[in-house]
Amino acid sequence: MRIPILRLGNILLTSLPPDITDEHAERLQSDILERLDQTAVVGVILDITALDVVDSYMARILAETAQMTRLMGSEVVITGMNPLVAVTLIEMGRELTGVTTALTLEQGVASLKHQIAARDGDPPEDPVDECG
Amino acid sequence: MTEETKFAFSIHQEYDVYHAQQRALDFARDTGFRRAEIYRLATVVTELCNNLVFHTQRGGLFTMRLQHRSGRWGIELTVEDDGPGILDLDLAMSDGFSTVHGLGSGLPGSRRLMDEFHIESKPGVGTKVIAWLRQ
Amino acid sequence: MSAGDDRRDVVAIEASEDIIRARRSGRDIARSLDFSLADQTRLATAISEIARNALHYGGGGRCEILGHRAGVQREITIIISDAGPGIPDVAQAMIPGFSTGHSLGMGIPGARKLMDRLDIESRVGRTMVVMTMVRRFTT
Amino acid sequence: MGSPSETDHLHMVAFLDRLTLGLQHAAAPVIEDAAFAGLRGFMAEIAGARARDGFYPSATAAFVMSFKTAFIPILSAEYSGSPERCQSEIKTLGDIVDQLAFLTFDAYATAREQVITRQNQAMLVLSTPTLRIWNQVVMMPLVGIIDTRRAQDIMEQLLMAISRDEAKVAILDVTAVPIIDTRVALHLTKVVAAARLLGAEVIVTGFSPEAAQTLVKLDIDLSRIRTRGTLRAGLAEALRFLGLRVGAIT
Repeated sequence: MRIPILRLGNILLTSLPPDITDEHAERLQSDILERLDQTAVVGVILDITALDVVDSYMARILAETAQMTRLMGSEVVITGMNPLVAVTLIEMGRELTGVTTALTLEQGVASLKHQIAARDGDPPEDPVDECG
Repeated sequence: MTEETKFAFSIHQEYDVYHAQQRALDFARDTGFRRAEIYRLATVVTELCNNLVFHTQRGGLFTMRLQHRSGRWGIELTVEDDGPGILDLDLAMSDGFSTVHGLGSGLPGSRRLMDEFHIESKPGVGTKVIAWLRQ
Repeated sequence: MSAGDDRRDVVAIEASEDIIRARRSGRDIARSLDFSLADQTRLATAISEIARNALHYGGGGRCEILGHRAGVQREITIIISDAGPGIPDVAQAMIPGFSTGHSLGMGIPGARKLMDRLDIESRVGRTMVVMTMVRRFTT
Repeated sequence: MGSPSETDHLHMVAFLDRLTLGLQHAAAPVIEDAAFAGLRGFMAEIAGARARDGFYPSATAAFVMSFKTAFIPILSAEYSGSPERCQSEIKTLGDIVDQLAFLTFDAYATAREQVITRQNQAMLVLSTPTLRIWNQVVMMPLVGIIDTRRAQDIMEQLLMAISRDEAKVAILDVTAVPIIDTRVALHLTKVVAAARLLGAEVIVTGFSPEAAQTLVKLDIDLSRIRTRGTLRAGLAEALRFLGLRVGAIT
């Protein structure tokens, strides 16, 4: 099974399936980097709505993917984290530092556009940034 | 005011800490302390009693009383346990040190909040803190 | 207590799919004992952490899940064992930040924070991690 | 203590019935004797009821001990001809009442503990409401003590609310938290970090001047937490964060 990566304008979008195995997660990581290399996208959205468990291994994969993507010149937003998954990560002492998160896909796309605009020097569409 | 007014609480679980905190707030208020000092005192009580709950197996004893020291009235707090003791007292009293993860700097912070602060600890025997805040 | 009040399941940990099977089983048993959604998530995550250790560092093992109901008290015990090289310093393994490999770091301390109790018994050829979560229900 | 109420009176009559029954059938005047089972059960029940009604243990003890004073004149009159017999009868009954007092105290403590457990649970459920105060803004007023259990509850409730209302800002008001010590501060920083994982910002409001002073002296670093003095300032900050502004209608 290969997890599909969709393209939406200049954004890549992928949704992690429930009960994703370690191998599939690592495969997805390589696939995303490969697609970044082939296409001229500027941002990636990793949607984790379907995950009801995120352990430290998965948290690490997510954080690494974000770092790697950034190294390749794109921005990443993780969307749809289950609130109880967030509670559990914090209780375990995991914070996903350096990763941008958003609650919904819609907010994720907005956040990504905003990040890219800010990075490229364009004035942001919303006067929100001072708090970011 | 008399030096006879004295409270003692045994502290084992979190609930006991909040009970002590409430009684300290009431005691300081009834004794005529000002708002800022009442808050200080109750905070130190909470910090020290939390140590009993989270750093000892069997908890310990907390007492407070009115006390006259060098011509002034104040409240004296005593917290003692027969827990593991503190190996390196100087280290424990230095800022930023904590045996648990987190923000913890309970002991040095408590020392700053009180007018007098005395701690003694013997590994394997226990720890005793005596602190005093003047009115 | 009648036997009907107890639940038990054993999952062999031989591939990464088994980690998912083990945590799903843990969640099912927790749900059947009325543990909250948050506790189900904590339990499933803790199982995931320790089962992965058994797979990656112990060369595989087994995960036993025991659910017990006694009056108002509900208890889940997880026993994860493997026949690997063992953890050299179990006390150190409990401390956050300690790591014997690339991803072991958060495993044990993380799981310990999510559960009420976590005990390790380890020597060469056998490591056993026992974790429990206890809740009381009054309604 | 005032005059005995009607309930007290009924209790006393029932008590005397069971005591007489026990004394008639018991092999020895010890409370463990099977003949006193009725009396023991009755006293445990009364003690439990009084605990639930909020009586102090001293009042309950006084209720039991009052029987002792009531016996003495009666027995003295009864055995006026034989002071020795009188003494021994008084002692026997006195012992029984003493044993009952212990038993009653145990029952009282048990019942009281149950009451406290129930109250704590009720408090947990009641004390963490989340309110949706604006589009994408939720608020949670924290009232009372924050122990480990409640901190866990607060985090769960707030994150569920953020998720449910798709909130981008959460306001935590700590005005009614009596003391913010290092543990409470640690709990707050965890809530903030967890909310960030959902893409939401937390604004903590309601630090009193005393709390601010004490926190700084304790060297607690809250620089990663966005704080505002009042709930009003917190709401203004939340709206600014969302790019909104409240203005006069022209």
